[in-house]
Amino acid sequence: MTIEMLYFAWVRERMGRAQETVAPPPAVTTVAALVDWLAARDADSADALADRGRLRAAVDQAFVAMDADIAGAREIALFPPVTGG
Amino acid sequence: MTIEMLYFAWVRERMGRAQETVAPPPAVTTVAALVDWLAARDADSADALADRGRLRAAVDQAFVAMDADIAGAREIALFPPVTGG
Amino acid sequence: MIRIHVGTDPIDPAAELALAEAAAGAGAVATFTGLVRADDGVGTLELEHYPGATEAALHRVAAAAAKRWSLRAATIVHRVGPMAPGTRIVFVAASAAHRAAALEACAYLIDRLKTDAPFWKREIRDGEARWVEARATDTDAAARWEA
Amino acid sequence: MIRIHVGTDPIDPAAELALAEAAAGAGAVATFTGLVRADDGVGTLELEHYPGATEAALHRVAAAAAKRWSLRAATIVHRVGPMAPGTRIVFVAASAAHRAAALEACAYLIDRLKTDAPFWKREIRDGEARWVEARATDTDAAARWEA
Repeated sequence: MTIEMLYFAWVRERMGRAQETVAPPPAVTTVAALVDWLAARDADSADALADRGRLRAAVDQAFVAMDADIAGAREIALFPPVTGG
Repeated sequence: MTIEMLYFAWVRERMGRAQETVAPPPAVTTVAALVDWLAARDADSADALADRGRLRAAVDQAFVAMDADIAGAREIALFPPVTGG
Repeated sequence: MIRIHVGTDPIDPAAELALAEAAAGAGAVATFTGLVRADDGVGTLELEHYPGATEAALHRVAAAAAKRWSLRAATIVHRVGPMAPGTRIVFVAASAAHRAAALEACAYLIDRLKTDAPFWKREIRDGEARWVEARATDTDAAARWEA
Repeated sequence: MIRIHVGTDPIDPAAELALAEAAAGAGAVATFTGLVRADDGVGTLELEHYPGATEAALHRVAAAAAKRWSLRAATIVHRVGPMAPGTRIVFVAASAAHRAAALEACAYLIDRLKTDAPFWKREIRDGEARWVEARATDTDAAARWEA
């Protein structure tokens, strides 16, 4: 399974990239597990994703909770709490 | 004592006049008493002021209740409930 | 900054909004525009008012809102005279540092002006004129702002 | 009529208000405009967003308001990119037959958009950039609209 990852705001800055394609192993079935798997890859990812309490996610452009299932997801975004308006 | 009377909306129409100067006797000390005195003068006034429950008043440009004192008033307006906005 | 205007000239919301936005410290501007509805058969709406008393009443309403919500600007513009369907009757604006104050103050301005200012509406339908009756819901809406 | 626009172009409230007023049956239009405040030392405000997801989220917010308050028009226009103090960031409008619906829906539009749409603000002061923190009061304001 490949997933298009998108990063916004300080997550993007700390990741050092705005997007990437990833292929997590089958054991990674939730957003939280995906974040753990991404963070374990390299120092930038670990730093960008360290503050789990301030991370939010969208699966295929819809906001979801961290325990959301990612089966079949094509696009997953990680970002801080939103501050529009 | 002379008072400048002003009439608005259907009070004005039924009175057949928008303003007039009146000199009520000293016994007329409240807006309600003034309305009674005005209504007793002629048929147009009686008709215009017949529906006491739908009459409102302002003394010197400030909304007042019907039992308000009119001592020293220079300008008194009679009109229906307001419908602006 | 309090701005009150009553006249027969058309209301220009863009100019009024720009004034409210330009007030020092403005971060949030809420506005309300009332229109002559075009869908209920009214051919002409006529607005009568009590010159002098109207402006004084509107000023009291705006000043009370400005104080209660620490507004940077409070605007009330009301048109009088004959108006065709679709015409703007009234425009109010409340400018504040933050949105909650602007939104609440805007609702206050229009609610209070409906009960506190001497305006009277007359509708002309098919050549027949009829004075609009005051509505109890307007009195209720105004009363909810009593402290 | 639902109108959503997200872009780097300046917001034109007069044009947006005219569209909201022109909706069939409109008698009351409430608007909210958010500005980059000029009094707290921010030199530039930058708005980042999630293209596609933003528009979809704003459309959901506007459609929910339109249904709940039987709106004649619901408008959300949000600017993105760098902005100087005094610039309009966001404009929302709710057009209804009567004022209570327009006022409530307008507050709903701005409250919900603050929590439901993927925008992020970065302030630049004295050359230093800082991501704006989300505020609990925004979450509370949005939550009060839950049925």
